[in-house]
Amino acid sequence: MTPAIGKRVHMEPQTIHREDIVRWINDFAQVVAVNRDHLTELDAAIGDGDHGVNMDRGFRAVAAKLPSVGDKDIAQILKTTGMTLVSTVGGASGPLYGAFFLQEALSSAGKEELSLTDWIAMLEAALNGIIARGKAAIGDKTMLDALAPALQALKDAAIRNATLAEALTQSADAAQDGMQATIPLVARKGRASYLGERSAGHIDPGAASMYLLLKTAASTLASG
Amino acid sequence: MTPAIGKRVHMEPQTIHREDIVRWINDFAQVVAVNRDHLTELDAAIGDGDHGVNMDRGFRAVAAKLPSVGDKDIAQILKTTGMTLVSTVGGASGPLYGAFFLQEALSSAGKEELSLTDWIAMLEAALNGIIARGKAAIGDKTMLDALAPALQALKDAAIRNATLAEALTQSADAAQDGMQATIPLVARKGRASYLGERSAGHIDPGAASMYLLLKTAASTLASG
Amino acid sequence: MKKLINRADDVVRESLEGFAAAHAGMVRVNFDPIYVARIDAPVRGKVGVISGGGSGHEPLHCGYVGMGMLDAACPGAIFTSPTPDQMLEASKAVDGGAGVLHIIKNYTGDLMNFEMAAELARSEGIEIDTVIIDDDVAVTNSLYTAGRRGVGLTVLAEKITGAAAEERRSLKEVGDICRQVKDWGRSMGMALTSCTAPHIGHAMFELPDDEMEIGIGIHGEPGRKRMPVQPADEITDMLMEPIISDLPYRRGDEVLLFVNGMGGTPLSELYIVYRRAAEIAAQHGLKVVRSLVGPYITSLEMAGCSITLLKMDETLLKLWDAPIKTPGLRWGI
Amino acid sequence: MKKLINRADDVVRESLEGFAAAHAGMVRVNFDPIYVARIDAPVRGKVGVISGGGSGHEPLHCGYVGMGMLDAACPGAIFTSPTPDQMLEASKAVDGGAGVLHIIKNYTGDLMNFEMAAELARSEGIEIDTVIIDDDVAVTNSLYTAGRRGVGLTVLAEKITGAAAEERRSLKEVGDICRQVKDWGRSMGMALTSCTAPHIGHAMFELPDDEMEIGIGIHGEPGRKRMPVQPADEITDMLMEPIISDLPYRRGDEVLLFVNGMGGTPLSELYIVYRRAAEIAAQHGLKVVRSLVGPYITSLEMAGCSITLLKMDETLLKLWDAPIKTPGLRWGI
Ligand SMILES: Nc1ncnc2c1ncn2[C@@H]1O[C@H](COP(=O)(O)OP(=O)(O)O)[C@@H](O)[C@H]1O
Ligand SMILES: Nc1ncnc2c1ncn2[C@@H]1O[C@H](COP(=O)(O)OP(=O)(O)O)[C@@H](O)[C@H]1O
Ligand SMILES: [Mg+2]
Ligand SMILES: [Mg+2]
Ligand SMILES: [Mg+2]
Ligand SMILES: [Mg+2]
Repeated sequence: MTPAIGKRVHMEPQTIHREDIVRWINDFAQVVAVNRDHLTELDAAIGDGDHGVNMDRGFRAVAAKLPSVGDKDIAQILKTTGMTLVSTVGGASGPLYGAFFLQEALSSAGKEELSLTDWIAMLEAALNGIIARGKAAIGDKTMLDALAPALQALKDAAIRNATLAEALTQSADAAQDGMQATIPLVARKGRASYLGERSAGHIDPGAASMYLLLKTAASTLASG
Repeated sequence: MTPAIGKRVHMEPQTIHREDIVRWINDFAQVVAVNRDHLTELDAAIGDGDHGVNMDRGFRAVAAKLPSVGDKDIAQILKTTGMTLVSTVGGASGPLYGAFFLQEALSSAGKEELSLTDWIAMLEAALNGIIARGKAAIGDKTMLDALAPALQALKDAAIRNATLAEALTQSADAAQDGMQATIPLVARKGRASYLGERSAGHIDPGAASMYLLLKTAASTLASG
Repeated sequence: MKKLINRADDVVRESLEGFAAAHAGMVRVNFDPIYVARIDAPVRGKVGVISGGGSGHEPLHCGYVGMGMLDAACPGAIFTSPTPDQMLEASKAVDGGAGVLHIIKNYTGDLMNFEMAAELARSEGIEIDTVIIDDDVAVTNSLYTAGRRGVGLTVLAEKITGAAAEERRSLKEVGDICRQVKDWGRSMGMALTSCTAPHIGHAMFELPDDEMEIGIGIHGEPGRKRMPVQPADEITDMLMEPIISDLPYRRGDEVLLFVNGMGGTPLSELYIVYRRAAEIAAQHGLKVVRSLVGPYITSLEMAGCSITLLKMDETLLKLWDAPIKTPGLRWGI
Repeated sequence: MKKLINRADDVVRESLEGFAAAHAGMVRVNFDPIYVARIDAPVRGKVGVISGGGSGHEPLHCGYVGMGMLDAACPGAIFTSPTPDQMLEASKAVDGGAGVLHIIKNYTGDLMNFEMAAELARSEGIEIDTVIIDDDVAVTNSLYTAGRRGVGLTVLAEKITGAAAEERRSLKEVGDICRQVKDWGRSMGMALTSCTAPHIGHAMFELPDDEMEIGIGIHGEPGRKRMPVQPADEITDMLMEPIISDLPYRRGDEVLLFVNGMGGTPLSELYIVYRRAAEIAAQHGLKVVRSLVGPYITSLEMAGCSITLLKMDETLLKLWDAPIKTPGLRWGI
C-alpha cells in the first residue's frame, strides 16, 4: 500500500511556496465561513458566543486583502494576514491569531520556500507569540491545547523522517486530539474561566478554530 | 307551582334593610375576590388587565371599612362604600363604581328601609351618575350595558307587581344578558376602544363585574 | 413571570421607598396618600405643575419631579390611574399661591380621577387648570374611541411646562404653553414583545416570535394592527409617516425628535431608529434642532419604541434648554 | 430573534450613525477606524481619558464621551473588544500633550488589544498610562481565572477619572485617582433572562422560567451558579454579602451605592433592589452619600441587575459631583 519512496518524492511536494501559503489562508477563510455558526455555538456555551463571527470577520478581510500582496514574499503575506486580523477581529482571538501570523512572518523572513523544518520553526514561533501575548499555559483550555500537540507531532514526524504531507496530516490529527482533550478541562484563561467547573464538558472554541487552521494546512499544503 | 300570594308575602321580604345592604356589599367583596383573575383576564384581552385587581383592591378596602359604619344608616353605608372605592380603585372603574354608590347614597338619603321602588330609583341614580362621569352611551361596550337592561327589567317587574325577589332575579338575568350582549360590540369608550374592531368578540370586563354586583344583590337581598 | 420584586402587591410602595432613599436630596415621598413632591415644595408664587398616572412607565412621572419640571407626581397602581385623593393632596402640597396645573394623559380613568381631584381642590380654594395630552396618532377615529391616547409627548410637555412655571409665569400662561406643546406634538409606537404586569403574572398579550404590534399604547394594550416583523428602517417609516402627515409640518419647521424605548429595547436599537427617523425628517425638510433618545416613558420591560415629533419655536426651545434637575432628566444644573 | 435592527452586521455602525446625529453637539464619530471623541478634542494640556470595549453595553462607553468624563471611546463589535488601531487613533485624537489614560475592563481580549494599542501609541511618542478595572467579586478564584471581570465600577471610574483630568491633573495623578476607584469599589450581578446578540440570533444561554443566574458578567456569559428565582430582597442579600465582605468596609465608611440595570429590567424593579441594598448598607454602618440607579452598563436586553459599592472620600466625592456633560450622564452643566 505504501508507495515506493522514489515515487513518493515526485508525487508529494517537500516544500511550501508562496502560492501555497496564499491558498492555505484563502482556503481557511472558506473553512471559517462554513464553520462560523459552529464556532459561535461552541463559544456561546462557555464564552460570549462570538468566536465564529470574529474569525469570519477577520478572514473575510484577509481574503479581500491578499490579492494586493499576492506578488510579495511569504513573510509579507503572513505579516499582512496578521496585521489584518489584529485590526479587524478584536476580542481575544484577534491579537492571538494576529500574533500567530506575525510571528510566522518574522520566522519566515527572507524565505522563498519553506521546508518541513522551516514550518516547524514557524509554528514554534507562533506558539511562543501566543503565549507571550496571552500568558496561558498548556492545559488552560485555549487554542494552545490544539497548537502545542500539533507542533509536537510535527517534530516527531521530522525525527521519523516523515514526508511533509505525512507530517502535516499527523499535526492536524494531533490538533484534533488536542481539541477533543479540551472537553474535560476547566478553563483558566479567557472568558470561559469565569464559569469555573461549569466550563468542563465543552470543546474550547479557540482550540476548534486552531484545529481547523492546521487541518486546512494539511489538506492544502500537502496536496501541493 | 306558584306559591299562594298570602304565603309569599311572609316568606320573602319586600324591603331591604341596613343589614341587607351591608351583607350585599360584603358578599360582593367575596365574589370579586373569587372572580378577580377572571375579571383580570377579560380586561387583559381588550384593556390593560387590571379590572379584577382594581375591584378587588377596592372592595377589600370597603369590607375593611364597613364595620366602622355598621351602625350608620343606609345612605351613610353606601356613601362610605363609594368614597372608599374612589380613593382606592383608581382607573376608570374607581370613579364609576364610586359614582354608582355615591349616587345610590344620595338617592336613599334618610331612608330606614328600601322598597322595590326605592331600589329602582337608586339604580336609576347610579346609572345617571355613571353616565355623567363617564359620558358613555348604551352600546359603547361598558358596564352600562349590564346596568341599563337590569334597571329596565326592574321597572318591568314593578309594573307586573313582581315580588322584590323576582324583580332582583330578573334584573340579574337581564344584566347577564346585557353582559353577554357586549361580546359582539365594538368598544367606543375606555381603553378597549383603542382596539377598534379587534375589541369585538370579548365580554366587557366592567359589564361582567356589574353583572356580578347585581347577581349578588339578587342572591343576598332576595333571601333576606 | 420573573421579576426583581418581593410581592406583587408591594411593588409600587417598595419601589417608591427605594426611589425616596436614592433621591432624598431632590424629592420627598408621601405614602398616604401616595405622591412624590419636589423637596422644596410649595415654591411660593410659582405655579405648581403636577401629573400622574398608572405606575409601570418609569421614569415617568415620579422621575420627573424636581426643579424645572414637575412639582409633584401621583403614581397609581401598575397601569391604573391614581385616585383623586392623591391628586388633591399633591395639589395642596405644591400650591404656592399661584394655582396648580394638572397635566393628564388622555385615558378614561386618568381623566375621571383628575376631574374629581380638580373639583375637590377647587372647592378647597386652589385654582386648577388642566391640560390633556393626546398625541397618539395610532388612534385614528377619535370620534368612536376615548380619543387619542397620551404617550411620548407627555415627557416633553412636562419638561417644557415645568420650565415655564419656573419662570414664574401665570397659571394661564403656563397652561397655554402646555396646550401649545399638546397641539404641536405627535407620537406613534410599536412593540416587539408584550410586557408582564406583576399582578397578572404573564404577558399581557401573546405575540408570536415573528410578529410585532404597530400602534400600541403604553399599558400593554395590544396595538391597532399586527404584522410580520420588519427591518428597523421600515418600522421607522411606518411610525413616521402617520406622524408627519397628521400635523401639517412644513418644510423649514424646526422640530424636536424623541425616540423613546418601551423598557426592554437596547439603547443601540433606539439609535438605529433615530438614524432613520432623522433621515425621514430631513427628507421632509424638517430641521431637527433637539433630540432625546432613551427609555423615558416605558411599559415595564416591553421591547419596542415610540417616536415623538414636536414642532419648536423660540419659546419652546428656550424652555426645553432651561436647567432641570430631576432623577430622570437633568441638565444645566 | 426580534430586534429593531436592519442587518446584524450593520448594528454597530448604524447605531453610531444615529448616535452621532442625536448628539452632534457633544461628540464626533470617526468611522474608520471607529471611535467616538468629544467634540472639542484634543483639549490642550489635559490628560486624555479613553476607554472602550465590546458594543452591547450602551450607554457604556460611547455615551460617556464628553466634558467631564471620557475624551474618546472605542466600540468593538457586539461583546467583542475593539482592535488596537481604534485605540491608537483615539489616543492620537485626544492627546492634548499631557498623555492619555486607558481605562480597561479586565477581559482577556480587551487587555491584549489595549496593550497592543499602548505599544503602538508609545512608539508614536504618546505617553500612556493604563488602569484595569476588575471589580466583579463573583469571580472568586482569580488565580485560576483571567481574574475578576470589569463591570459596574467602570462607569464610576470613568466619571471620577474624567473629572480629575478636567482639573488638569497630571497623567500620574489622573491614573492614581482611577487606581483608587479600582481599589475601593466592588460589584456583583445577576440575570433573570439571557440576552440575544444580533449575530447569534438566539438567547446566549437558556434559563428556565423559574431560575436565575447569580454572578454573571456583562456579555451574556452564564454566571457562576444557577438557582431558583428568589424574592428581590433575598437576591439583593446574595449580591451585597460578597461585596461587603470582600472589601473591608468599616462602620462609618461613606459609600456610593450604584444599582445598575442590565437592559431589560424596569426601573421600578431597580429601585426595589436599591431599597434593600441601602438597608443592608445601613445595617453595616455604611453611610450612603451618593446613589446611581439605572441602566448604565447593560447586556443588550438582559433582565437583571448588578450592585456596585464604592467607598468615597472627600476627593472622590468632589470629583463625582463635578459637572459632566455626556449623552449618558449629565449634571451641573
Ligand atoms: N490568554 C489566552 N491565551 C490563549 N488563548 C486564549 C486566551 N484567552 C482566550 N483564548 C482563546 O480565545 C478563544 C476565544 O476567542 P473569541 O471568542 O474570539 O474572543 P473573546 O473571548 O474575546 O470573545 C478561546 O476559546 C481561547 O481558545
Ligand atoms: N366612559 C366609561 N363609561 C362607563 N364605563 C366605562 C367607561 N370607560 C370604561 N368603562 C368601564 O370600565 C371598565 C374597565 O375598568 P378598569 O379596567 O378597572 O379601568 P381601566 O380601563 O382604567 O384599566 C371597562 O370594562 C368598562 O366597562
Ligand atoms: Mg468569544
Ligand atoms: Mg383595566
Ligand atoms: Mg388600568
Ligand atoms: Mg467576545
